[in-house]
Amino acid sequence: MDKRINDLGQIIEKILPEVDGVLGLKTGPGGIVAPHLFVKERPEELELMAIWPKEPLPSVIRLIQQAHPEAKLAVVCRGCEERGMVEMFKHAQLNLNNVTLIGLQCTQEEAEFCRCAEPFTVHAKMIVGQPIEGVADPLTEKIAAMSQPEKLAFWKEEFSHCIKCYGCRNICAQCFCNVCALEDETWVQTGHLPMGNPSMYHLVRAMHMTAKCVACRECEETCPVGIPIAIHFRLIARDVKEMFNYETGAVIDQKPPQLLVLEEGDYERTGLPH
Amino acid sequence: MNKYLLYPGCSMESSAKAYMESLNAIMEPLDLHFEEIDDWNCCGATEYLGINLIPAYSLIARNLALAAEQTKQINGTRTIVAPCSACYLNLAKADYYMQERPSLGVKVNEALEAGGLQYKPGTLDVRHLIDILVYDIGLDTIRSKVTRPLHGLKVVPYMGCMLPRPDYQNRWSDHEHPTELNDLLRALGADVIDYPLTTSCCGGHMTQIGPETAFELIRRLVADADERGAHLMATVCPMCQMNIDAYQNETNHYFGTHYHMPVLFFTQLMGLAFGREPDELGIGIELVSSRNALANIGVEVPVTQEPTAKRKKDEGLPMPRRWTKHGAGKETVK
Amino acid sequence: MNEKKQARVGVYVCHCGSNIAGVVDVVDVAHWAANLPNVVVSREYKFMCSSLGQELIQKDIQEMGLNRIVVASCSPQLHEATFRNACDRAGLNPYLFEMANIREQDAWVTSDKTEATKKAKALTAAAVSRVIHQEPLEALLVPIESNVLVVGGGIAGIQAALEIADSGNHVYLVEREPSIGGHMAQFDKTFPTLDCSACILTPKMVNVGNHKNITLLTWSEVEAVDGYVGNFTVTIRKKARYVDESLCTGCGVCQEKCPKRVIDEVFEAGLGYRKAIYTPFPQAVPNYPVIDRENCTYFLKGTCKACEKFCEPGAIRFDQKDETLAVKVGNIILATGYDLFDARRVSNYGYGRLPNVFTSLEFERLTNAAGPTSGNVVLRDGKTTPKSVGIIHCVGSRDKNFNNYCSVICCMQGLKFAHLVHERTGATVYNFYIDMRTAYKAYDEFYQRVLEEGTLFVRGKVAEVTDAARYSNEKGKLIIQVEDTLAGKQRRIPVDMVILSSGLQARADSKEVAQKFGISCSADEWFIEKHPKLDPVATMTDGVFIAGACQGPKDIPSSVAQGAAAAARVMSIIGQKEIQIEAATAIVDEENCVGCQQCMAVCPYQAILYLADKGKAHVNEALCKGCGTCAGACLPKSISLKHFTDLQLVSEMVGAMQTMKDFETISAEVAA
Amino acid sequence: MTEPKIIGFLCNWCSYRGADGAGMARLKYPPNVKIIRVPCSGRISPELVLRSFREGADGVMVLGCHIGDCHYSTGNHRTAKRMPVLKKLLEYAGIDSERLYVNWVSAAEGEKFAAVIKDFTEKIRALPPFTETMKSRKQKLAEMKQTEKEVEWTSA
Repeated sequence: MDKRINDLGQIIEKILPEVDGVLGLKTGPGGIVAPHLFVKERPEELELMAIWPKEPLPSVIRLIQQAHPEAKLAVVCRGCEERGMVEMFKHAQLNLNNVTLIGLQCTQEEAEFCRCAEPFTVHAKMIVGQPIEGVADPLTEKIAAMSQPEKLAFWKEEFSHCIKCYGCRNICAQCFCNVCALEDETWVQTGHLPMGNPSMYHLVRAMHMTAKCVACRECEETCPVGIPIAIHFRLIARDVKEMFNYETGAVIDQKPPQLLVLEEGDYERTGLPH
Repeated sequence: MNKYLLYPGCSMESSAKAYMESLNAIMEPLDLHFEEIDDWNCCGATEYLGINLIPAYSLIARNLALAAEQTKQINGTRTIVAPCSACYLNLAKADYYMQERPSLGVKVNEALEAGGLQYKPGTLDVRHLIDILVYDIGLDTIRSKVTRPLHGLKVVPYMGCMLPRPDYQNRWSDHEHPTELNDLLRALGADVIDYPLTTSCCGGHMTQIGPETAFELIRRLVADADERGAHLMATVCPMCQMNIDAYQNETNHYFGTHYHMPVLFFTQLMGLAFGREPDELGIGIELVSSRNALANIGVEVPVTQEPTAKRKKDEGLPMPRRWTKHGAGKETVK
Repeated sequence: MNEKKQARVGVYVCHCGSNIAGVVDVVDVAHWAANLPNVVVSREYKFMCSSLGQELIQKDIQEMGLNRIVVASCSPQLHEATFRNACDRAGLNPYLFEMANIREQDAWVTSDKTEATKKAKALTAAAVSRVIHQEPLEALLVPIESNVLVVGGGIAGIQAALEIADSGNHVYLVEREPSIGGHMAQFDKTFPTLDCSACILTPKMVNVGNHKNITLLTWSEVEAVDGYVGNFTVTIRKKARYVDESLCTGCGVCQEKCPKRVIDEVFEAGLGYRKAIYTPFPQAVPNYPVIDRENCTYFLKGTCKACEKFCEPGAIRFDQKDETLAVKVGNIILATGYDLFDARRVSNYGYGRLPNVFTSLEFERLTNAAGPTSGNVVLRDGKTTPKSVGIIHCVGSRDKNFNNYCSVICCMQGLKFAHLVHERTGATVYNFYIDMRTAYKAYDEFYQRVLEEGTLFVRGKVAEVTDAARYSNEKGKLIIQVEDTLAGKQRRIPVDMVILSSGLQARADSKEVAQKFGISCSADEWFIEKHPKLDPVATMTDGVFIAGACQGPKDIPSSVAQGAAAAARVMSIIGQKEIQIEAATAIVDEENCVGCQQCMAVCPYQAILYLADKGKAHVNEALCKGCGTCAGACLPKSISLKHFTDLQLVSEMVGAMQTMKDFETISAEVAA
Repeated sequence: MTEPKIIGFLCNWCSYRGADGAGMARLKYPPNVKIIRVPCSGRISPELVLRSFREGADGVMVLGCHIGDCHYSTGNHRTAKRMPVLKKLLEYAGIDSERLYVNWVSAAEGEKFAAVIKDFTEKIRALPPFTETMKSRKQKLAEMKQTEKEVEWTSA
């Protein structure tokens, strides 16, 4: 049994009386693991507590908070989920003051699964498991190294499979808009499959992910045809870091860069003409 | 430790021997170290560029190539110093035009290839000796080294026309009335005379081609210096020194005048100010003798310094502040 | 999408005489546009902006029930307002109108006729498919603050302040120096009439001084400006004078008794002296002195206090502090004037090195009876009267090393100096000019008169002024080396004195001042007017006007005219009591908004506030200036900018692209 | 060879007036650019640029005021933050990022405007057309219906 489960179990047991509920994962009937709010009235449910596979807990906690803004909650969150919640806090979608973070560190195997560079939490005070070094992301490096025609062909192949199920948008914790621009004919052609290349859907979504994507890879996992769309998000995240030294979810009070005026040295790094 | 590449040039070993000796004399106190470029060749002075561009620039660029190679091995400084204005200008021109006109650069490098040499324009920073002394060593250091201030010696600063124009790297304080030499001589304690012809031409090689023109140009320089009560002229260029010194007699003869205006190198005056003896500085070998001029500060008998007549208060209108490019003073400069 | 169906568009293609019709086949464009979707009528006409052209539109709106108008003609900068008013008069909301710029951005810039016509069609189609999606907008009316701020107390600022104050409106006149008067107060005579400058200026200054509608704030500067036309809030910093203005009688005893003499670099142009406590000149308005902290012995060493001892009303306040006051004004007039070109930069003219080379302002102080030499024209030694004077024109102007432009006043100024030298000293006078520019009323007559007085004119650019004499007659003189282009030879003219008629330059801080007032500067850093010919005193920022030399070199009559013009523009705005402000402001679709506050972070005017209870953003239309940065940042597109919505911009783009693509297919079929 | 189709988004206060300035000075430049006036370059969202590419534009220009000159003080700062990220994204998607041109032109810079248009048009003319076929959208749709062929709006 994974040592982290009983460490986590102990922490939740200790914290349960102090909060209205702890959001984590539970193996439900038929062995399906799903998000679950453990409450002090039903401690016995803790036996069924699970930690894998990963679920988009930040979206769930946002819904709970919207229903019960005053509720005192705790949430089990991995590095990416923690960063996701920080970004949602910056966009007034989540009130972190009412949420206690329980930092679950990923294992090497989990990190490799998500090709994650930062499989550890930074802000959470309570830590479960040992933080490990990030792993490389070979696929993104491969794409970045490709020549322009190769990239065009690669994405043409990938996007041609897309059935526009909006799964990648629905799963994403950062896509909290009530009405989505991707469903608007002005931007994305309706009734057109395959998507064509470059596809408005994916490029507009990539621009929306500027200074938002925390590389939780939920979109890639959930995509029925396995399009590695997060590659775009990670590549521009790297440029945003280089140009405006901003890392998603890293610093709580640092505002997303594209909303701010140019700071010292920013303009030179953008490569725009003088 | 101020380390530079040195391109001495032909005159430093012959007609301007005094310049070389006085330079050696002042190197030690100013902690100046020169790495002479081995196997350097003549820079073609003012004549060759006028006759045939490509071979002239190749001749000059050979020195740059040698220097670049030499400093690369010892990964030393990239600044090459030329004490003579003509050499400085030719080196600076070669470096500038090889970049400005790539076709020239290509042809010159083809020529250098024959000798197994190569020069990429911009690798070296070409500068004149006075530029190094005023801006790298600095006037304060020079002032601190003065043991025998030259008070009472009225000196006319004569920069010559090749230094400030054309000013590719925008180094000098002004292109018509630069003050670098004035400031340096003032730092030595000399009474520097405000000389309007400081960058007027001395005739250069006109003494060979059109003597009458050269004599008139020299007459103007010497007459104005004499009229302003100068004891002697200080210059930074061997060609200017030679023209005024060697041809002053013929000029007097041609115009029936009797000027006796000695002209020395500014490094000789620096040597004196640093307390060195005249013979170590090549003083005395000049044709128009500077003996009675230096009597004013006589090596043995330092002349007591009578106060210069300062303008009495309330008399006349105040002079506006001088134009200084580097320290632009209070007024803003557009 | 139903509004698209009801759209009945009228297209009007303008010939603009031959400006457009000379290159674009306007008739073909009109016919082609007729069968664009929703186009009901498509005409072409010689001059759409003429009253007949406008009536054409009005008649069609009334008779054919048009509810959208497109005019393909010149730039909207020129006639958007004209055609909007025409639609308004015909009862059609002015925002249901769109222009296609087929003159400045097509006919005038394309030589190939067929390409120009194709581009005109594409631009017209773009305008048509945009106008269909435009909605009627009502401009927000905002009350006008009647107070006016005038910055700069020179002649232009004085004229503007007086005209506005006389019309019964209150003016705050802010001047950086201790007294108003500007450069004109330094002059002795003015051309061409040779009126004494002080005599014609001081009466106006006195009027300003005791005008009930003018609050005079000298020795003060504007720190910040917020708000918009009709509702500016201006923060003004009133520097400490160290003199209590309520007690001071202006008797001047303090100036007499003050022991510290300082060279007056500003008013006396460095030629004369003033005390540490001073008023710039006797007729100063207001006549309260100012203590110059840098030179006052009390502030330097804590001793002296002579002025305090002798000040009978006890008005000296050493502990006085700077004050800042915030005022509400509806309009602003900038009349900040010019700086003189620094003649030192032309090192070969020797100013600053050769004693007897004077600048124009120095000479003005020499000839001025109240100047340091009580009007005697003398050399730098303060005694000798010059027997020969050389006046050099265009110093620093019309020169690619310094300022390319002509500074307008230096020729007349040079002629005035020539006359004054003749009158005062009888010396021989040389004027060195490139072109004699005496263009305005009675200017050339003055030139003739100076000619007849025996002034020697040499046409040529002076190469050098030197004191290195070559010949005996040049000893002790300033030799002017010049190429006399009429005589066709080099000349060396020895003179005793040289006067440099220097050019004008933008104020050293004009860029910062422009930034503060939200206007922009040209490459030479003069303030940019709304339109060089048609709107010289307005700027692109509504409510901010410019007058006088700050907009470019000009003489006193033009500065006064511009001062009055700016005042008239301001009074016409005040007269409207209310002003329509930008109707195309941002608006939030509260149903879609998710309250992520991205729009609030990008808004340069903090015009968007967060409704905490609903968790939605809301636009304060009075503050919104319609830049649309929020619409560009909102991901779900819930905030949009009226009249520049995504749908409108995309339709405009599609209209143009579709036309270009159709032309391609036609030419492809023709080729096949 | 088809003429490149270019869409230019110009800000009303600086670049649009610069364009008018070029017109008043009668400076000639290629007619390929169709100019759309927006109040500020800050109004231009990445979606507008991408939508222009989707419509078949071979090049898109975004011209605003020089940094510090913006009529709305900092509108163009956001442009200088968004557009470089979009350029990078285009590169990753295999599109030549030269197709998106961002620059600053003041109201006084008529010559610069004409020069900028000439250079950009030449640069785009050198690139292959952005949409693979010259057929208009209607024809492509009709074709697609018959042969269910992929609709593509770009090619290598």
